[in-house]
Amino acid sequence: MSLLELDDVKVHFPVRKGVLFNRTVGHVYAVDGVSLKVEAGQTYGLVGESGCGKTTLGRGVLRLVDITDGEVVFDGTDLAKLPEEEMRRYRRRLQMVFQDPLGSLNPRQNIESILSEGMAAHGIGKDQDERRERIKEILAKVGLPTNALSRYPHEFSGGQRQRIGIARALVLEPDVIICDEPVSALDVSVQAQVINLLEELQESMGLTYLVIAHDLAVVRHISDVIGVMYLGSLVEEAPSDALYAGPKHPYTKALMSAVPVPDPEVEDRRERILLQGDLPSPANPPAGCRFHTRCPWAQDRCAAERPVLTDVGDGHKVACHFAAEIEAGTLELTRPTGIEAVTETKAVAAEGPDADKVAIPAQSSGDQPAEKKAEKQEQDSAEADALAKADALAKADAPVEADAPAKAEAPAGADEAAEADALAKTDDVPPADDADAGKADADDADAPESDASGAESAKTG
Amino acid sequence: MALLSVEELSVTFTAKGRKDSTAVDGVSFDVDQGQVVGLVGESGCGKSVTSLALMGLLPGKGVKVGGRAEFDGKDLLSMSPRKLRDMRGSQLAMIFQDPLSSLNPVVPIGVQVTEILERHRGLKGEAARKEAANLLDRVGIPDPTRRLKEYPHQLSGGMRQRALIAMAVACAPRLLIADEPTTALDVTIQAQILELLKELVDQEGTALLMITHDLGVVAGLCDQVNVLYAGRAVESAGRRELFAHPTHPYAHGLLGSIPRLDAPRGEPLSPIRGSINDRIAWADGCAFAPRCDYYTMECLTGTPELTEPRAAGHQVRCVNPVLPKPKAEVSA
Amino acid sequence: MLRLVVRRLLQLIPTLLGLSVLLFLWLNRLPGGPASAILGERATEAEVARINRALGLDQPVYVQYWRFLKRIFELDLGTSTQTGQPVWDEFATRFPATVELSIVAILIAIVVGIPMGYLAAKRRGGWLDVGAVSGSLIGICIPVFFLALILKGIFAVQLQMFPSYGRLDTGMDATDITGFAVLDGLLTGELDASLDAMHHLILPAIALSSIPLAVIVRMTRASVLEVLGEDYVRTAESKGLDKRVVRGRHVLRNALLPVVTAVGLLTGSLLSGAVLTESVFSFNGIGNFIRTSIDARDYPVLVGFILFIAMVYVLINLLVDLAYSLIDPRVRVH
Amino acid sequence: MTKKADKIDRLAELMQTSEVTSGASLWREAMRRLKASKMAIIGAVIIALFVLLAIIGPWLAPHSPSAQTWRGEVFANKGQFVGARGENWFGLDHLGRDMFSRILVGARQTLMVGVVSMLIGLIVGALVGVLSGAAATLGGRTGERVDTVIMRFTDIMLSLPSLLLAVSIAAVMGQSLTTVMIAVGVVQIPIFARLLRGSMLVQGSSDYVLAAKALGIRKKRIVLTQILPNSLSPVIVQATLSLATAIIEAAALSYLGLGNPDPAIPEWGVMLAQAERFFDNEPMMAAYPAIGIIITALGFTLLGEAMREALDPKLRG
Repeated sequence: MSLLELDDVKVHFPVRKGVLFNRTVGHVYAVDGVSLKVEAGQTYGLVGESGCGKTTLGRGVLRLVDITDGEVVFDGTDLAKLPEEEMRRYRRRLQMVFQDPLGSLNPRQNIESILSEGMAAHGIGKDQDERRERIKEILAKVGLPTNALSRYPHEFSGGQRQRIGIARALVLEPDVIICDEPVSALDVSVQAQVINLLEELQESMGLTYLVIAHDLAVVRHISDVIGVMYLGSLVEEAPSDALYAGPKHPYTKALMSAVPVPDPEVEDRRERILLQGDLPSPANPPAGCRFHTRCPWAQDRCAAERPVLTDVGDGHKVACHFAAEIEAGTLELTRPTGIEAVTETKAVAAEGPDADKVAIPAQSSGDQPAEKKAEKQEQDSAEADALAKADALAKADAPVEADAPAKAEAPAGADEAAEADALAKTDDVPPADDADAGKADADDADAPESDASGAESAKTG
Repeated sequence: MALLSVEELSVTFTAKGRKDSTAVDGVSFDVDQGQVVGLVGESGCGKSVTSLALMGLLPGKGVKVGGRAEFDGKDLLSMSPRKLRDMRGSQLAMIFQDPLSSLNPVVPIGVQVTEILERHRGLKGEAARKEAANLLDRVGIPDPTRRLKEYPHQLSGGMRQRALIAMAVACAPRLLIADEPTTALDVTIQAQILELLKELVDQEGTALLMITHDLGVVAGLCDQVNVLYAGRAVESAGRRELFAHPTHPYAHGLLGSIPRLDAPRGEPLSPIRGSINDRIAWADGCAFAPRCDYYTMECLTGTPELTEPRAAGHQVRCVNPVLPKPKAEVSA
Repeated sequence: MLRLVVRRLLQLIPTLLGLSVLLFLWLNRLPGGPASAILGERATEAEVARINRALGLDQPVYVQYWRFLKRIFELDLGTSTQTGQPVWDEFATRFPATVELSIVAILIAIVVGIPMGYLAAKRRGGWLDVGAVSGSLIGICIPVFFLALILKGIFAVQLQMFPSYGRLDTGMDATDITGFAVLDGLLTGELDASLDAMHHLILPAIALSSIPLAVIVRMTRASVLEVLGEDYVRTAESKGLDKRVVRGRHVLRNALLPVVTAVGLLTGSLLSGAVLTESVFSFNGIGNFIRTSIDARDYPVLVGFILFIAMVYVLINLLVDLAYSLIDPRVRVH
Repeated sequence: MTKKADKIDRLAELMQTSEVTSGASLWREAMRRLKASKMAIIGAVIIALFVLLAIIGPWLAPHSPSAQTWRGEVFANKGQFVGARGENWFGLDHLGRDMFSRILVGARQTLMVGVVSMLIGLIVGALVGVLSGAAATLGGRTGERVDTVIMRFTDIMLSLPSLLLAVSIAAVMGQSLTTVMIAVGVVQIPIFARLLRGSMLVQGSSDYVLAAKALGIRKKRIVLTQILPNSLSPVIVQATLSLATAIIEAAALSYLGLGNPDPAIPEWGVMLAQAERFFDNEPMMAAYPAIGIIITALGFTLLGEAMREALDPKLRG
């Protein structure tokens, strides 16, 4: 019985539409039936592009998002069915590290109070002094100076803030830590420091990780077993070296072939499998195998019958009807995989907006992780809470690379050059202010709420 | 003669109340006709500001720009704003990082393509629209005539980046500057866009200045690579030479700290200690000294010069470069 | 488009219902109830009882409320104690004057405010910017009626440049079709009447426009500053487009979106401003009528005005939403 | 000293420039920026003078504000008003009272009107805002319904002009400054409510609130220690700005005859209203209180705008 078992977990966000009373008109199938096992002390890597549902799955395990169906069995207990209070107590043993180092720390609390909130909530340590001692220990473990206690999040660099996030999880002595894109918002040189830190902590404290990331190289480096997700479900799972040596699912092959390697020799002879078109909308997933609309080997059967994740030997599982034929090379390509896949412009099936099923057109979302405003349909007038949640998760999914951290990572104390690099925007711009005179309340206080619910991105993390 | 040669470019921001901050502190590099040159570095190294300075897109007030940037014999930095505006879009074009915010949300895609055709190629009305449809078709956007009437929010990120590329290459510019064009995209879409860029550059013979932090992208795309740190070039060499023998401690450390897809699981990473903030001004010495394992007192006596310790054309700005042991056997 | 209209109208119902309940309760809480409002304070007990029975005030509350609602739907807001005419007719005759005044005021605010806001943002930190910002801050702080008094005192009384009261010169006989004096003049060809009406409008409109002008200047400035920092403006510049194109198609078209919403909401607040301005210039619009009703404690008129102003406010919000969805493709319904 | 030691000292000395300040909370950062802004300084100075005047005004007043000492002189020559002169710096009002003393004493009332109205709006508005904000962020499906009901209610209140509210309150409680204060205050309630709720919604959807949930922190504590402290800055700005609008709106209500009829207690708004009738022949009688109101309102507006920029998250660090 492994420490953490997910059995056919589904997370569907209801799309609500209606004039006055909202009735559900459809669903965003963010996570659509995922089963996996994580052994104690092991690192399970969950990889996939934005919109594949990996972040939603991570949050579903911790019930930060309601699970529609399926079981999350942790150390023998199904968390999905636990009442609120009991689940709260269990949270001590399952913790989370977040992607955005600045956004995940309360800007108005100093480090000591951030780290002691968790302990207070679970009654660890008699008084503040005892908690302060524990905090000092943990700060040393994650490589932060003890004078950090009285300082505030905005006074640290991105790497240091991520260490604070890790310390916050460690303080509760958890068994499992879910790392949601732990290093993708950091600079390249700082990424390595945090990766090494996570590995050292795993050895010294016997931690179990579920690492969610879009960067295959990072996931391969840190994980024992890797699961590849596409549009809400697992398409392949295997030990990391085996997966790299012989990917079986067409999507994994395409994904692996698209990752650039910092070595000219490898780059020059790397065979690239280019996919056509964009990711379909999770609110309107294609029938049968989700990947058949873009798969270079797509056959008729793929559009009709959805393949099941089956074990093809020594822990290597794949969800594709023709995995064996493709590996043996006996199956003909039905779509180009070279440059013509990119420049040829016959309407790709995924593009066709078969909008009949649900109000949201198929082509509404793209691969763009930060895509917020999908195509407007009459659905836009609905207060689509589902999409507001989906939108928030999609943002969390964004493969935000090094340059973006210039914004997230520009610590106050740091020299201005980092800030200047993100300078293109005139910085001290006063926000459009309220019409304060008289009662002309310009309602922009309402904007964020209506904005989020108005956003139609059908993307989910 | 190089198409573009940048000498000692420096950009300093002055804001009342805050001390001056130098984003670019003497960057020099050349771009030949049809060549792909990479500007590589982490955030805060000044690579984006460099590209904005070349295009004259830095804000008017509060910015001091020094040095020269000769494009086809004419210095971009001292050129009259009107003449530079005429060159932008026709001779020099640029692609930006975030396709989501780089397109005008309230103007149809078609208009945003035809406006550059009207400005530089004098195409009007139907002719402009037809050419715009061709351009969208060429960059792989399906059903281009329908897309002309659509708005940016109706396209996916990948499609939007292609639309931006279509605009950039609309007037067959001689130099294309791409500032992190694929950073905000997923890896399979990134692969599509990089292939598209490579093909457009090969077909048209356009020079490409590629700005990125991703060494993998550089390894596959660039002929010449310049590594930037804290606003200054610390190493520049041909693609194979740089990746085979990274000589500046920063470049060497960077390559050692990146997880590679083809590296087996066991191999540990050797990170560079500290972070971008732990640095000193170039005037006082090598800005990388606080994070460098090889630094000695000489590193702290003024700005190190660019030398060629390993091979001709492989410039390094370091007093204690990383050379293969023993030092004597320096390969030509 | 229709969906949006229907949706907004349906959402109005709870707001209007809530308001009518509020007003109904308030009307009953008046000292001595509606009876005293009609009979005046000195009515005897018997008379009050008789009136109550006549008005059905002895009925259970919900019956009274239902009748109250029915009367509102029939636009029967009771009769004004001052003029004895039905309240609705009084509003109908006077409302066009206030609308005309408000339109001119908003036009002034837009025509002056938007360019000033744009220039203030473009020449950020320059003397124009500092002038525009401090000017608009002061503009908000000047009480409207005091500004009206000063304008009237200087330009009307001392310099005699403008008339100091009324909508038309007494001698002027203009045929009244729509109630909009300027418009009627144009329609009937009596240009002198139209000009004279305009002449009367200038001073009160300037006074009324002080607050909207201040708000629009600061909002346009903030919005333009924000848009100037956006990536798509940088893309437009990188294409080497003419300054005019960058300014018109890329900067202004985006920057004016929030301003449109603000203009919509500001017109709503003009109605209360009109009460002050019209009374100073004894400009015979709905505002002046409300001022006299307040002095005369003419409650039916006041209740009617609250309902009236709520409907106008809600209507304007609807128009703003529609206008916004027309110009911003992201919210436009296919 | 080994070579290695002095190498490190030299480095430390060179890196001195980028030493990070320690323990500066966001409020202190905002204060630092506020002190540097000219707008804030001018605003603060005006407010300080105004509050000082409100406190010590009555002792400074040369004459009694309500005694009609020069009644005879004014009534003797009908319509002929006494302007500024030696004894009465601001001249006399229509009842022969010393204007300068009335202005000095009136400051206190005007300040009270401003503060009380703002507090009514702030306290009630913030309570409603917190309730619906917390319900919307953490209350789940039922919470969202509660939030929508509250928001519909504030929509109604938004469409009520302070003017008509004052009339109805005056009808019930009679004409007085309290009526004006309540009317102006009540109209501010929906503005504060929507502002705080909107701000809480934004903070509620942030990662650090999600992290608090993941830590197992109870909902009530999340609202109090995580969401609320980060949602206050727009409310503080609005409170400062609404002091200005309260004073101006109170003057308008007094002008419409709803203010304090009792002439004994001078208040700038009432004085301005009463002076309106004599504006044509003695404009200065209205000018003194009006200028007082304008400068005071300007003080609060300047400080409010400066605080908005100082607290703006985009400018932080």
